[in-house]
Amino acid sequence: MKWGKVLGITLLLVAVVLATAAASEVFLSGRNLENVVRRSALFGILSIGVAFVIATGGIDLSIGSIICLVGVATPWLLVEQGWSVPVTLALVLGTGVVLGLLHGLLITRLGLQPFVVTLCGLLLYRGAARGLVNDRSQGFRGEFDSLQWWAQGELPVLGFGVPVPLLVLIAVALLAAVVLNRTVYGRHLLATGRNEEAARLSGVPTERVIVLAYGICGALSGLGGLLFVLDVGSAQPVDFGSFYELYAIAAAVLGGVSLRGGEAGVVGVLVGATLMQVLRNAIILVDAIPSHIEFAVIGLVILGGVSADELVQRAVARRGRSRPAGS
Amino acid sequence: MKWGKVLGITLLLVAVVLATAAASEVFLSGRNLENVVRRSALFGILSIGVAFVIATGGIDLSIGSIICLVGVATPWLLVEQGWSVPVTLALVLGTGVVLGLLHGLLITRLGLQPFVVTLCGLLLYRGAARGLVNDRSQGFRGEFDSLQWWAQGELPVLGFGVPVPLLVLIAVALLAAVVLNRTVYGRHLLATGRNEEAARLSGVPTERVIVLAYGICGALSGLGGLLFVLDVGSAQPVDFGSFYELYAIAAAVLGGVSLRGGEAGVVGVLVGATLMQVLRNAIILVDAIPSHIEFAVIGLVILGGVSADELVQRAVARRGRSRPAGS
Amino acid sequence: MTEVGKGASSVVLEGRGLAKAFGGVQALKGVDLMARAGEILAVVGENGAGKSTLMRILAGIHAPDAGELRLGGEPVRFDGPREAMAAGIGLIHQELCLCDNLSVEENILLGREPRRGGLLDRRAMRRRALEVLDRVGLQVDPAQRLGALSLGAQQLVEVAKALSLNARVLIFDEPTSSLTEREAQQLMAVVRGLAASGVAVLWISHRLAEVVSLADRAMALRDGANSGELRGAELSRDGLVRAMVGRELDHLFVREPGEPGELVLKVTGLRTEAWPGYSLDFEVHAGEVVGLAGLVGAGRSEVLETLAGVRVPVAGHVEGSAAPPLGAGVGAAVERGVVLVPEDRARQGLVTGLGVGANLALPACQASARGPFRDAGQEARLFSRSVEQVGLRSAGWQQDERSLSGGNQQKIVVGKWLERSPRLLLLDEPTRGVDVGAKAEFHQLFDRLAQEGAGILVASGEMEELFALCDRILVLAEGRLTGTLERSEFGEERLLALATPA
Amino acid sequence: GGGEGAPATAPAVTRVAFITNGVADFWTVAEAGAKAGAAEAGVEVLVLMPGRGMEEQKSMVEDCLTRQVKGIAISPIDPPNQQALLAEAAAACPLITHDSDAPDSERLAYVGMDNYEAGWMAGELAREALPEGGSAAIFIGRLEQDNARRRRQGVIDAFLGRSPDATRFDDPDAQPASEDGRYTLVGTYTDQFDFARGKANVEDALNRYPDLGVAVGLFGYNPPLILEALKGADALGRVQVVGFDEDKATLEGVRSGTIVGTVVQDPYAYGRESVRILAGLHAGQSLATLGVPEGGVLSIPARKITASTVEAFQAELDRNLGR
Ligand SMILES: Nc1ncnc2c1ncn2[C@@H]1O[C@H](COP(=O)(O)OP(=O)(O)OP(=O)(O)O)[C@@H](O)[C@H]1O
Ligand SMILES: Nc1ncnc2c1ncn2[C@@H]1O[C@H](COP(=O)(O)OP(=O)(O)OP(=O)(O)O)[C@@H](O)[C@H]1O
Ligand SMILES: [Mg+2]
Ligand SMILES: [Mg+2]
Repeated sequence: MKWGKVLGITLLLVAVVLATAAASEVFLSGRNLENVVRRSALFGILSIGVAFVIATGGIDLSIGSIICLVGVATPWLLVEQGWSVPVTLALVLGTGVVLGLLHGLLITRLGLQPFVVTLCGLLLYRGAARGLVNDRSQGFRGEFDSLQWWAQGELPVLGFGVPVPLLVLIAVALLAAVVLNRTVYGRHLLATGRNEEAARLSGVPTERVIVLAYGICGALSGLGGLLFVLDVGSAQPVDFGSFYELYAIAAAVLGGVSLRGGEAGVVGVLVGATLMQVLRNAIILVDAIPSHIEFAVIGLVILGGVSADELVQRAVARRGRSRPAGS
Repeated sequence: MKWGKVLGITLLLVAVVLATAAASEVFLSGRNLENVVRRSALFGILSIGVAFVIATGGIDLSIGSIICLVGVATPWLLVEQGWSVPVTLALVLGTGVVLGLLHGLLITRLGLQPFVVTLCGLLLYRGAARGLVNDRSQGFRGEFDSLQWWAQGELPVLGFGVPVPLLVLIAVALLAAVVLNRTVYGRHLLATGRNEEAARLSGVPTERVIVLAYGICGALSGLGGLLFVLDVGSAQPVDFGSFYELYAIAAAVLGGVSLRGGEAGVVGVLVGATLMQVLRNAIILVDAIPSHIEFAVIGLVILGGVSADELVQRAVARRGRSRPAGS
Repeated sequence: MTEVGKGASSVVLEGRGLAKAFGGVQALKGVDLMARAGEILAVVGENGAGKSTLMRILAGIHAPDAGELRLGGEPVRFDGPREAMAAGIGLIHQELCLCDNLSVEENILLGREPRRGGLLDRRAMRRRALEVLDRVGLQVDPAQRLGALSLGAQQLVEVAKALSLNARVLIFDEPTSSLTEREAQQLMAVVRGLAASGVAVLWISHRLAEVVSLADRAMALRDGANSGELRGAELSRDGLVRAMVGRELDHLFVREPGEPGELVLKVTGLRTEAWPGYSLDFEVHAGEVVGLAGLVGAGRSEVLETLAGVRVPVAGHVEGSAAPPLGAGVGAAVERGVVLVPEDRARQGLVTGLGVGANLALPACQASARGPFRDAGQEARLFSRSVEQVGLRSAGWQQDERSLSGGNQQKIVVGKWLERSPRLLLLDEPTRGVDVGAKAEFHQLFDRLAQEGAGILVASGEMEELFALCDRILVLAEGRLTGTLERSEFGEERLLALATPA
Repeated sequence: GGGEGAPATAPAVTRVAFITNGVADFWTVAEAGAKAGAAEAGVEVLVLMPGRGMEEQKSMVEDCLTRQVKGIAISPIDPPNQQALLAEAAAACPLITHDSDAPDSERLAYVGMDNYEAGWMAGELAREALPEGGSAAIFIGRLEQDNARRRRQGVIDAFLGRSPDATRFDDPDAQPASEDGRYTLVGTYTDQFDFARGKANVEDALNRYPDLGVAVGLFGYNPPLILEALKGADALGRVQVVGFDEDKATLEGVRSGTIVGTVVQDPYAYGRESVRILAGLHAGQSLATLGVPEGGVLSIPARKITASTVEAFQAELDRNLGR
């Protein structure tokens, strides 16, 4: 984790926030901040998950489809099939974990490439979700409010009403930070990401490390999918969660996680995820920006962010060390 | 290019074709074959383009958005702006090339990662296209038939009516094959993709090689986008070409192009692209398969294909030499 | 290249006051160098002295911060390796610099492909490839994928590649570090021929015997500065060491074998993946150092990596106090006290960029963990431990190990295992690319470990090293165990005779 | 933001929101209507089109409430499952629906038409096109949305000569036929807004059923794609086409006779009426005075456009869009 990067992206976030606040006085209103925080929290969970995979030098394109599968299956099981809440939750969350582990196994045991495996996942799970419910959108029909509280509710913390998803995120983030920085697994993860063979020859169980990373990503994708559908209230199998993997990856990259592997940090990732949501919010709140160029704006910001960062890095450290190719 | 892979995928294609022909008598009808061939040709052009980028060890996620930009701009310029055909074509095709080269420059000069750069492209160009035409779909209004001939027309070759796009593809494919196998650039491309530093130290202008590869991909994306919109007749900026990059990449991978770089071959890529289109066609023609699980089917086939290939490779060559990680 | 032939004393390449810094590191501080046509100039120095950096400047890879280069008397500035090559300067790199996905001939002519009508001229390619391959005496099909060749064979391809430049100046940066005597001799013969034909040769090596026998003249570097030039009689091992290290170095360490202890490992019927045709039987006892000799590709690494759990054997049985469960992975082997110091330091030994401390702690952090949590202080502790135990020289446990010299990097690779108190050490080329001083330190370290009761199985291409260290030497030829030499029988001819495939 | 407009929420102006269920030409026409309505009523309108489904529509509603708009007109994507969201909006400001209704919500009014009836009209056109009977294929973007399903069902019921029943639903993969067996539906093909896919669907359906009688395109972009496919298969004229909405190419087809007719809604009126009502409600007028009948359904009936009426319609359209 390069703290330089984190600092840079944080400054960018601050700048965007100030600009938006200047352009729209409602931006800083409690209700709006609450909305932005809730959305950031949901995407933040995904980004943390994918950060683990990226740290192994891999990638996970299937996140959006896992979200779709979970998001569709949850209301379908609860409403149409009338399953009980605990069983349903256990099943959908379990699905996320299992699919993630499956990716890991295909990648390590069969030696397939992460991009390929998870690309197939992207296609497979969405197809499965569509087949499962026959392309019909699934929703909670206003029942299950107590369940939706997990995504829509608030808890009073020192007088403020804090969105529950934020609390979930905080829990996830703390856990992730501890795993990355304080545990043996975290160290093994970074070592494997940097040089798998050397790590293996040092006795690191690299295969298990990688499988677990994908498992974590799958688990958080599942959790994210659950919270998303609880928040939105229903899911259409055709487009629910589509492209979310790209948002998650972009947030992680913005947050300073290198796709080359061997690096990961929670703070930057969270800042990155927040930045993307603030941008989307700003585009709607500020009249000057036509909302249909949202993509263009986000693309520009990411590109600008990483380019600026790269240029700064160089200016700072003018060391001739030529990056080893391919690494 | 591993001919083993090509053989495997070809067998898979044959199998699918036979199965479909058995399940639907219209599949082999001239008209249907013509359609399948035309669609395969369009996607084949994209896949060849991305194969060059993948050979450098990179990736291009922006293909679909370049298609969108070109596909929207072409009718917009011709119909709404009343530009002349040659100028329009020059501009849109030029755009593809320039954007591709731009990606290459950002990757080589700034040292940004292909995934990030082209992800931004994916967001940017779609946003740009939407902004350009204000989300209104653009079409040829039945004029410009002579232009659409390039995508819809046929040429009599030995009595058969051959779709023009197929002829375009053949031209592109032959060119690509020559470049890859018979030119110095081809050698340099494969060398750079496998071991950039070694290539650079051998005096290969690796940066130029990479930039050029992205330029080629951009050019073919532009050409593809043009043909797609000529074929379809109109384009809606929100969805036009979205996810096509994944189809193109999948086809290339199916065709035996390794995402690790340093490998590329035209034949396999074409077979891969054809396989995907045959599958989509089969799903519509065969009652047994509900059309909304199309994604699932394609995902399964790709996964099955690469897994089987991997297993065969191992069974065949039981050589111990463990591939150095990361290479 | 017509003027190459003339007067063997004419200065071809000359460097004056060359300096180069990498960030904080001042790799070169004003070095002078002079290469004459037809002369073999050896460049010696400790790890990190700046040899490779100097050569990379001559070859146009680095631009010097200060100083000037003169080629045939004319001042030159190279903008990239391409220009240097065009000017007739070839460099054979310390690490292999080839593309294993291309054919041998494509590698040889990479960047300088012959063309006809814009396209590759494959016939010309084949012709020129065969010609240079023949000169280095490598019989392989030029169309074969490079990846299919062994390390040694690839090294020769690298040389052939440099020859194909028809260079006036040829630079060899530790070309023999991955070769055994046999291939090294072969290569040196080639080099002598080149010199005779008027090429100016620069030769870097840590194998001083080799330097003495090959070089006409030697220049020494110390801490990035010239530290002496030797010719004729001065060109002795001691002379070189003095110039490099700046002080006398106690003579080449020779081990005093003690009484072998309990049986650590007994291998019976071991068949490796690479050479399943032959089965191996041998023993290693506590306190013993057993050598593995053989030509390149003989299967030494294969054996060591199989015992270390990296590879799965075709067949085989092991017993003894440290018998590793075969094919059960590195972790299982380490549990039994069997550890491997791999052949390729950069790729297999170090997790680059993780930092010195983290690399040292990597094998141990699991064992010393409290539940899932790492022992936070461990990295610093192990670092200071290695500083005293293996004489590691580094700024601190957080330093990036990439900025260390080859010798110190190797000390990390060895030092990281000590925490696991290994019963059987498998050493694959443990002193490859390590300078004389460090090499002696390593030999003493291995001796101490043996005396403390560890069994050691060491593969080395350097007979000198094996003779100095081992109680016994197992000789492999194409995977077959062709014989075992006891200390009394040690001798170059004997060993080579056994190592040469029938 | 809503594109053009004054700097963020100058307190003076009343701002209302017009939220669509997606991005399409249909909605850009509605946008024009909304802006016109705003100009007439002296308010400002914020037109928002969610490109990524429910999640985005939800955040758009939230952001509108944040901006304290004085009224929201929305086309809910999935009404039964958006009750909470609609309730939240209704609590904060006057809420009306357009294009697709949410009867069980707190919405004060619904501006639009019954998609079942509109579909029925298309079905009638298809049936008239095949006096001797024959087969029909339906091409549509998606089937999740309630309005899409009702529209399709209307087509089927009218084409097969059934009695009207909006609650019926034939399975997407079903191939129902009329009692007398003269009329059959061979299939419903969805394309998820992938134009290339939409065209491919038509081509494949033609190969599958060479004697296909009529192709019905139910989303605005489907009829033009059908024409392209027919052109490629030189089946223009052999296969009848029934369209929906007023894409330029569709009207051109009606004019030239390659399309027997198209059913047009009046998105322009949706936008204009919605804004008018919201502005009026904010000004304290009652629904009745605003011309909304009991039950709050302001019906803007769909119309059949055929060769005879296309010119007049074109003129009206150009007027509305200020062309
Ligand atoms: N690319 C680089 N970036 C930073 N420091 C470097 C780089 N290359 C070399 N150095 C440093 O420069 C010094 C000289 O390195 P160099 O490789 O020239 O030594 P050497 O004499 O070749 O050592 P060895 O015998 O181990 O090859 C060392 O301290 C090394 O750490
Ligand atoms: N001529 C060859 N052709 C192909 N592969 C070879 C050849 N020689 C050796 N190998 C490969 O090298 C391995 C055996 O060489 P290994 O590295 O174990 O021998 P070594 O004695 O350690 O020599 P080296 O100095 O190369 O390490 C096997 O994996 C084998 O596949
Ligand atoms: Mg060196
Ligand atoms: Mg070896």
